[in-house]
Amino acid sequence: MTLEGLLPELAVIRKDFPILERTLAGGLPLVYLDSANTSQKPQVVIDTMVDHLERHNANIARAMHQLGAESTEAFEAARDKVAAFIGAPERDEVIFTKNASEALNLVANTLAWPGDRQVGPGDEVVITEMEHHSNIVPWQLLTQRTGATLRWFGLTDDGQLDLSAIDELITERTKVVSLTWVSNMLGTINPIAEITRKAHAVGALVVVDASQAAPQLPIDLAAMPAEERPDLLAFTGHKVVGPTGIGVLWGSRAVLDVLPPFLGGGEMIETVRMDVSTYAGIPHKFEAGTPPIVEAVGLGAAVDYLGHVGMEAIHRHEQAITAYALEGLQSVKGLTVLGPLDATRRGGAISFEVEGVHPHDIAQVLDSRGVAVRAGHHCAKPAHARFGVQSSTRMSSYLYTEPREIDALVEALEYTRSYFKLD
Amino acid sequence: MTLEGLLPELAVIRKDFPILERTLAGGLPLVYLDSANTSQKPQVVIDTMVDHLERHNANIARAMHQLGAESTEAFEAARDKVAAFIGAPERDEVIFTKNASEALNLVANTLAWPGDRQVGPGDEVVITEMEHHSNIVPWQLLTQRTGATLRWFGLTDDGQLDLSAIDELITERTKVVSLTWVSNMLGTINPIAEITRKAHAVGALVVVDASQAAPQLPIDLAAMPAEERPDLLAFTGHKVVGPTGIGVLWGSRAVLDVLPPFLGGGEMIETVRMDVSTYAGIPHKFEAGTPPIVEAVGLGAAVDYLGHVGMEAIHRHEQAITAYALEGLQSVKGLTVLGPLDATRRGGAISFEVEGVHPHDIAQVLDSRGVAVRAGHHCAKPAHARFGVQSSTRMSSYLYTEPREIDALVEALEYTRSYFKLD
Amino acid sequence: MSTANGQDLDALYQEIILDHYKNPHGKGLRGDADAAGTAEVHHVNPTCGDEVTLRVHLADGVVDDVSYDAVGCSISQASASVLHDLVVGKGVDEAMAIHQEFLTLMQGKGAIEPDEEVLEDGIAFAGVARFPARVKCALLSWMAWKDATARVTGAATGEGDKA
Amino acid sequence: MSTANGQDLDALYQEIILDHYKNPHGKGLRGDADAAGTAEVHHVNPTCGDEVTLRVHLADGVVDDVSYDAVGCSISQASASVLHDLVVGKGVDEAMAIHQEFLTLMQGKGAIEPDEEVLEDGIAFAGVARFPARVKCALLSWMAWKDATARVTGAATGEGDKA
Ligand SMILES: Cc1ncc(COP(=O)(O)O)c(C=O)c1O
Ligand SMILES: Cc1ncc(COP(=O)(O)O)c(C=O)c1O
Repeated sequence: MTLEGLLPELAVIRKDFPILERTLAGGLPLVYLDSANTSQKPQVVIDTMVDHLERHNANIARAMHQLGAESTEAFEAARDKVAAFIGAPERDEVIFTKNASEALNLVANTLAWPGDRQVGPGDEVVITEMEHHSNIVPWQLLTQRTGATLRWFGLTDDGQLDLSAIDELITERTKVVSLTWVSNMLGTINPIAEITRKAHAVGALVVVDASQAAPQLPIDLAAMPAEERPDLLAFTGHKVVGPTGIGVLWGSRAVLDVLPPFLGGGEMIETVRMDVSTYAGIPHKFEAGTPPIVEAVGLGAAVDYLGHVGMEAIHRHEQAITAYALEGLQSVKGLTVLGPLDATRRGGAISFEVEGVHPHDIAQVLDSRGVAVRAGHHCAKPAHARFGVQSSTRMSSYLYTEPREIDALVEALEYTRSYFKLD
Repeated sequence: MTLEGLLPELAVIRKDFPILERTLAGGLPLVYLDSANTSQKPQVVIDTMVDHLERHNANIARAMHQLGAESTEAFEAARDKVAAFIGAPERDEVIFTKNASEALNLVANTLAWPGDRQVGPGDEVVITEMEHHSNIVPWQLLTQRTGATLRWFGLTDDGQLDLSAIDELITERTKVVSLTWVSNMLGTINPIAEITRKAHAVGALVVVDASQAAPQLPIDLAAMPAEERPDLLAFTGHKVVGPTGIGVLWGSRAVLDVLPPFLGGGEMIETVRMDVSTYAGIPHKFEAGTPPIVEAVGLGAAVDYLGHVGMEAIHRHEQAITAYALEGLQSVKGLTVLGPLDATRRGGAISFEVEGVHPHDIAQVLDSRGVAVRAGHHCAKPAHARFGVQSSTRMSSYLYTEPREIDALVEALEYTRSYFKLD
Repeated sequence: MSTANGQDLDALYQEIILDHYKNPHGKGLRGDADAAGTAEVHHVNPTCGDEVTLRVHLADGVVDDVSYDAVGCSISQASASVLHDLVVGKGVDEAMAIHQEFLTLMQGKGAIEPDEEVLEDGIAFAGVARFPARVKCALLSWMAWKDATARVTGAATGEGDKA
Repeated sequence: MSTANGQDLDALYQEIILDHYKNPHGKGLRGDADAAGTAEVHHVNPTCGDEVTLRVHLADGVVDDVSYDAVGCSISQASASVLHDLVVGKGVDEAMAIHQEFLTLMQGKGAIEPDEEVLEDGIAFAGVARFPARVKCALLSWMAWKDATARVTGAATGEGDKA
């Protein structure tokens, strides 16, 4: 079966991902619909990492020998690739972290300390009710620890940000607005540009969690009008077909330059005396210790791979699969989708409930048929609470997903209903 | 040539490390003497990571499907292996970080916030003059930010800690004593047990930087008398034949339980509401976000590998090579070793100066002969300053180092002297 | 092949479990949380969000009542129901022994033969032990019960004795 | 084989460089750091620790003196010496142009043919451009000079113009 918008070479792309050939218990083929949780890795990413480990492994920057030069070059080339992937105005604005969570915490943690952007009593930080825990807890810690106040956008019944109170929320007291570009639970795509413009008008910093956006949407920071460009943007390697252990914080030089250091140690210094130290410029200032070298190299290969397939094409593919999935899912009796129903205005993660069966039990039965989905709160408890549910089942596709996998999901859901003797 | 104490199967062990077969520019064989900077990786570590990426890749804990179960099991098995490697009293006391630097910062950063162990004005933190920058800067940040005072042990002329003033340094005002077990510059092995006993007597926390100890010395925390057992211990994966992107913080449950959270986000929570969250128990409390999964799995394979070779045997090997190297180096005219000269009482990193040639220039000439060493301050500027030098050249061996590589180093040093026309 | 998996699934979802799930025994909070001999705890499974509020009332060394409010999957609901059946009316020591038996079964990775004398309907959970991700579901209310009971008796408990 | 490498090494360590290293021109701090038209900066190569303290004195739009104190490798020492030779006595604009020429050469990865008219002894650094780890050594004093000069002339500088 073919759908309008699918990647033309889908069969070839699937061959790039060795895990997709795996069979599960009972010899069943793998139907991997948990890509919003973590994506699978193409051979080229794995091979690039192996080549680095087997032939070029050395510490970077500090090592002057040939292996050190090769390793440093590979690491810094990865920074160039990532900068290109998100259209960063400057390559030195790309900071490697261990994951998106660390990137977000880096910002929230350093804002507690003296500096031009320090957050203190009376200041406000604004987030939203649809954030991943990794974009909630850091701000709770910051505001609790500094005496600032945490506020948030609520959600409308159809899973959009409720912007009706935006003028009461974003005020001169607002120091930071941090929000997700694409929701990992509801799939909602948020109006980043509009909110950034509002926040910039009051002088607030804007932090965008692009963990779910980077895998699916073409991003071109340099092309954004300055007033609509976030100040900081985070995403994570393992969701963009890269390895674990690596994340990215992009930040404008102006902001990164005034944030105090986060982790102290090797590589982030200019000079160290026992009593006092001075710090290196960005990006090194925020990369203390031996960075995730082979992981950065793997991430470089990953974003190159996505670039070759084309982010526009991947985005279309996701939309096509998502539309097909929304349709298929809604054919299942008792199934309710949480979040927007228009595939052209949402990301590829679709959370749903099936009346009469708990998400765990759904996921378990699906798994027995080889269909891998996620069940639980997807690290978005407040968003679940907002919709009066405690947990949900989530399917999420990616560039390697085929329509027949959605068919397998729908069929397995029907089987689940019969297994639990619903109607 | 054979030396007493060398690993009996050295030739076989070398075959485990694919990079050692590499040739450099001009077809020269690689003589890798930069293992204190980062170690090379055995095939089994690489293969284990590849197998994980190609067959078992999934996010952990949160994923309930078969891949998720496999990935979670592999990740948690790695924790068991690391716990066994250091003899941790409890496996849940092992926390995965991204490197040793993050592990040390985790402690220093959380001690700034309210909690039983909070550091404040009037309190003192004691470090030493031979620390790696990663065990200096975090404590500078902590003391600067909290109004506490940073103090340190000086060094004797032969590169030992100067313990003569220990009673003035470690007092009731001391809240933390943080020091390296083995110096990455001088090679000195510090009397951890004695200092820990002193520090515990005044109720101070003891943090041990085991980044250079873990690769070389057998560690058995559970076997240490409680009063001599550090409270926290950090090391880094890439120096124990594991990958980059992974480090370890071990901490006693009693201490970890009272430290406030470090990074906030997915996996470290118990429950999240918009206004307030509660946190998971250890180890998850300190592992926010998707952890370095494949890196932990690789580290598990790495410590297993070291365990199979045997840490006692590796330690003997290091001592044999170090003794041989100390002898060879001292045969070079104008060469001065910085640090202790007794191989049985030091680690395998040997820093030295050659009169009349700058360390960069030495390293450069060595590199042209295929000999990879490190030149610079090795992230230990204060220790260099203590000995009145600005930088040094450092050779460092590991379990795969052969005596003939030391010969190659010595020969290349002689060549360096002649190249720069010294006498 | 799908039979092989069908069987696996049936090992997990035994009739007894589904029955307890549909008709949980002892569900709902009863009594007064502040009364003497009573303790109430709230436990969460952080990865999936399942929750239980569980109240224990002990009288004269006997488990007088276990009442609970819980949201969660079939396994966690059914195990709360079985817990109620197994411990209410038993002496605290005997109930603790049953708890230990259930814990051992759950941690046995499917290799342990359950003792029907002791565990009664609880033996239906033998299959759960083969699904590591679900063991936590089965143990949620049991851990809550142990915690609450220890609070009444004043015994030490908590994370520390997990290892 | 070792010849091939021997040659590489000779490309880096040209006689001219070793001469400047052994007999650096203009070394030592001169004049008064607080005098009009003078600025002093301290630059460090964070990875290796090489350091330079460099003082610039401009008079009537001309580089009157560049004096410095430096610790570091042969490349960094020789390049400070060559810097001194090339810019002292030149107009600030011309000196900046020379700076740009040297920078371009260093960042050219060995693919750029240096212009002897402009760079004089500086052409000996062409080989350095093929050793990425050493480029920073060669540039240390040049970057310090640019920074100090900008401080006197009040022009913007700093990290921002690295890109
Ligand atoms: C003694 C010591 N401490 C800390 C570190 C920091 O380790 P990492 O760079 O992996 O964080 C190192 C190595 O660079 C070291 O040798
Ligand atoms: C929207 C969103 N933000 C943040 C994260 C955290 O990413 P990581 O776990 O890699 O830190 C995730 C994924 O888990 C996510 O979906």
